[in-house]
Amino acid sequence: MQSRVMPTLLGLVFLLTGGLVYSDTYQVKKTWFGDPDLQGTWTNSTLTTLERSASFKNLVVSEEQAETAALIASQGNDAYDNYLKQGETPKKGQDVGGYNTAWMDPGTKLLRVGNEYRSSIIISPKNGKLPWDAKKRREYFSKDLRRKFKRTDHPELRGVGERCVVGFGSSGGPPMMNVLYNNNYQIVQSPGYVMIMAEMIHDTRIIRLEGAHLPESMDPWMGDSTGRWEGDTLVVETTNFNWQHVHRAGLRHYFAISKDAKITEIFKRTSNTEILYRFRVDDPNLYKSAWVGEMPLRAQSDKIYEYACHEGNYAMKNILAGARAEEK
Amino acid sequence: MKNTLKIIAISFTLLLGASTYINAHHAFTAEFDPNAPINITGKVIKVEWINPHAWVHVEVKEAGKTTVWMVEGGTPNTLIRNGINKKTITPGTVIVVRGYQSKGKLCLPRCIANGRDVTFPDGSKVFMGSSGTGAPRDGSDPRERR
Amino acid sequence: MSLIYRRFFTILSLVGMLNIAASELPKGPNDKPNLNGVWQVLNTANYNLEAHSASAAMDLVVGPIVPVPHPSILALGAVGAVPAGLSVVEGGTIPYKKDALKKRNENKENWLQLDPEIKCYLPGVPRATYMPYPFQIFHSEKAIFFAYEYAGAVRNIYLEDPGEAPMDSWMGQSWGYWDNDTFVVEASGFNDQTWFDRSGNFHSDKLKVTERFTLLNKHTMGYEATIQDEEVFTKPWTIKMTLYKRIGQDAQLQQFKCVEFVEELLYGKWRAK
Amino acid sequence: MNKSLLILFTVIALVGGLNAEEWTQSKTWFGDPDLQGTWTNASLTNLERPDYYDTLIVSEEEARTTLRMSEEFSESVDNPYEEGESPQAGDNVGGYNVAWMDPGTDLFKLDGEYRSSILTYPEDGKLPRRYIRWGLEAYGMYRMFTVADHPEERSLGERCLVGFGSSGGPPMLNVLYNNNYQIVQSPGYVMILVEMNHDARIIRLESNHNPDNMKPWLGDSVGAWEGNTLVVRTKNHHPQQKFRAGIRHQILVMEGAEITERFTRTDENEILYQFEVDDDKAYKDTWRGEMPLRAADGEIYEYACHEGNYAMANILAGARAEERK
Repeated sequence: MQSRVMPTLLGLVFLLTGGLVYSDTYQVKKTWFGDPDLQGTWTNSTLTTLERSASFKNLVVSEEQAETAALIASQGNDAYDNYLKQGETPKKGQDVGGYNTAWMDPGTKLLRVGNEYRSSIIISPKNGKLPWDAKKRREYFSKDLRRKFKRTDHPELRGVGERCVVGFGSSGGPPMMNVLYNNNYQIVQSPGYVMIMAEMIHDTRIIRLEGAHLPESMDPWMGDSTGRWEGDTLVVETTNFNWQHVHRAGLRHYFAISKDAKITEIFKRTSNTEILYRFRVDDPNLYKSAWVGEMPLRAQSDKIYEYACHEGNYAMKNILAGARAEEK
Repeated sequence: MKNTLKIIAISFTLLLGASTYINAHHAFTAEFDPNAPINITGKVIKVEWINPHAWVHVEVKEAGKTTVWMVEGGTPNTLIRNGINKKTITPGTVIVVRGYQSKGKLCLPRCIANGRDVTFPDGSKVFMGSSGTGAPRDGSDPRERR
Repeated sequence: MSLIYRRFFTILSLVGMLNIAASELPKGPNDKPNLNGVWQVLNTANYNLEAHSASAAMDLVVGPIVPVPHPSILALGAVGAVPAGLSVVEGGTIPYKKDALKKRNENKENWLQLDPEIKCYLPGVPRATYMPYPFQIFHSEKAIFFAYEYAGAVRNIYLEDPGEAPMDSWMGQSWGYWDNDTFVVEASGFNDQTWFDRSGNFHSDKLKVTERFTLLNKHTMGYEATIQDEEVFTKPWTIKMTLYKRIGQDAQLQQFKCVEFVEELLYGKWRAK
Repeated sequence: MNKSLLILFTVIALVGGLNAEEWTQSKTWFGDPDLQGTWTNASLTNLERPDYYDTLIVSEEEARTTLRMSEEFSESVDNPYEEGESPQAGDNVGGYNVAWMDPGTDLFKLDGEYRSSILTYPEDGKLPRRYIRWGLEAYGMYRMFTVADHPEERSLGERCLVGFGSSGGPPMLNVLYNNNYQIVQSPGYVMILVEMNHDARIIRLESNHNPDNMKPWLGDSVGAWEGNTLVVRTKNHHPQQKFRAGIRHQILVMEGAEITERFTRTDENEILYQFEVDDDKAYKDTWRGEMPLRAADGEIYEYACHEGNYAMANILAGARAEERK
């Protein structure tokens, strides 16, 4: 395995050179005030998951493998969608399940970086797996106040998505991860700022260019991001994470970001319709080494719609009231 | 009907005008009990030079028991204009207070009374301010113009 | 460009952008910058002079997991919550003496009982400047007078040093002079009853405050206040912020005499049953 | 003694008189007539004419009767007890020594003549009360000084909302003490600070009134210059500020009253303050008055009333204590 802490300088070089896969002919356009233009509406929906699933051995997969994966996925959706025959009622004791797949938009194909199909978002460590440090992880989580409660005892014990505080599964990031639906982002830039709005939950990351970090006593839900331009590449550094946003659970991935983590992201426009998004997570509280992931943000013509989550969050009350009812 | 209201109004204005003892900021009659007169002598421990009324805290030792009285005066602003400031009354000076105790005789934290007449033991006024004619100076009398 | 050279440029542009040459500032009496107008800050200094995250309420009690709002203000919900804010204190934190810091933290714990603002008491200095209400400056050659919307507080800035204040007071005694184009105010004679914000930051009656009002352009003014109190702080410390001028229909001070709004709170228990 | 006093007065009158012609109105830095400074309206002349006078203008001789009465009053208030005597049960609790008071030392003079009342119209120096309205309001007024059930029923002075009596006005009248005002002007504004309860009347020049549903304490004042005279019109009076009572005047100002005040500087140390009250609901006729504002030596000191208002708590607690008896 690599040395425990990859020196950040090397890490940064690694982050930047990765782009060689792309042809250099694309000329990045500039905004009205001269910054490289990343603006537009983007999506990161894809079948590829954060960690490599057992069915793939290495990072780059052939086209056929990609097609079979897409086929399996669509068949899976159909099966899920029609698990009941016409007129049949669900049996007791089974997993209650979710809802029809029409509600979902997890993506139809594996992601492609350049012309390579990828089996995982993680590109380092090489095995495409999160480099957990089991001992450190147990120790860090043991200090979490919430461990000694049942998950239905208090509202603060539900996931951040269920509480409608931020999108589940780190949809808004950092790092920004594909989830089951609403994988949509809008980027708008103005002098000194890059703003990334994640549809879920209308969370705007306002990245201050050449800015200084907030004092330690301030810990916004999505951390505090400052950015700078390295040529045409935007490098964003985020610290000051909120201790309640440690678990980043999606249906197809789970990872954790401790409050002392440092995350470096880069955004590199590779064509009119694509941005290469790469991130590096340095979090010695939980992981043996830094880990790096990479995925494209693809242009999409669709609009971002309002995702007012808290205003209609009946689920939270039902969950807690249900638990109380069961205790009686 | 008309003249009854008239009588009420006239009698009311007379009543108000006549009762010269209504202190302007608030009616002392509402706060202090006419049946609880006091005549105490004690050491000043603190003076709260605050509006709307200054409060002189006096420690009174009687028959082995010490009680602290809060004695209500008037607005310190008039005294400032007569040269009095927060150092004028030093803690420890002995004064005589004659007045009435407050209606709520709780004495929590301190017994409360109005300083109807506050003098030094020799009878001279603690709070001087009058310009010799018994009426305090206010710059309106040309003869006083400094 | 070398770092120093680059920094030189940013300062120049900063000064240039913000503070048009003194000669172009609107002129008041004796050719000094015209401070007249209705002014207000746009920051969260009144919540807490130091940096603070947003939080559920000013008065928090222990909750099962995270602190929750005090029962008596819970019903306010998000209206009672506190917005986040950067520190306005130069150097970040206030240099308290050890036991004074303990008292400040106790103040913060008992905000509901102790903050004079809750009882609509006069705000004192410099808090009056950054209350969430505007104030109007009357700048004439004979006096410079501040009228605050909050609780009808006022400050008459004497134009000569009147010497020591005869009595301690809530708004203190102030006198001011011009240091080139900055109006400097020396304030003292305070009692020890006011707070600097809603987070328990306090002072003794030895407090001395030196304020600096510098007109930057037609619509903004730089405000600085250096606070000195040997009894409570290890050294003098300074806060800095910007005052924004209200224009058009907003530039009219309204009345907020909050005494009548707290009669129920202060005297309710003595109502006739 | 009498003769020398007479000469002294004539000299002052002359000087005062001469002074009036020569004095030219000074201007502020932006060109408005300059009314700035610290002023006082302390004087023994009350709003209404006392019964022992029948003319507005009284001789120096007659003026001295008021002076003597005031001295006797001060003497008795200041020395209620003999040497060593203690207060008797059942007496009126009274107030406090005279040093705390500053009602003024003489009737005021205008154009060198003593005045027996601030009121100039109606000629009899009495308020043209509509007794029906006053009768209706009398009960509310009476409760203010006798009942202590709720803070909102006490007088405004006791509640520390505005200065007692009509110290802050309009119209601004002299009360028992702290009769001090400071005027500061800036382009478009005249600000009058009333010492009691540090109320700043911000008069907007050449502006129109706020909407009628906004009824601030001390009313909504707009002003304009007529030559060197500042004319201030005030309406939209606060509904709870109807009754304004001090020892020396009791007036009613209904919400709809229209009050006009005129400030004319007559010399370096004096402003002629005139007012006219149109309040058909409470008075049969308009009433007008005038009095001098004289330059006061000394500054305005803070009158932080609410912050030290132990009295309100004592009054209410006292009443509760008595109910338990």
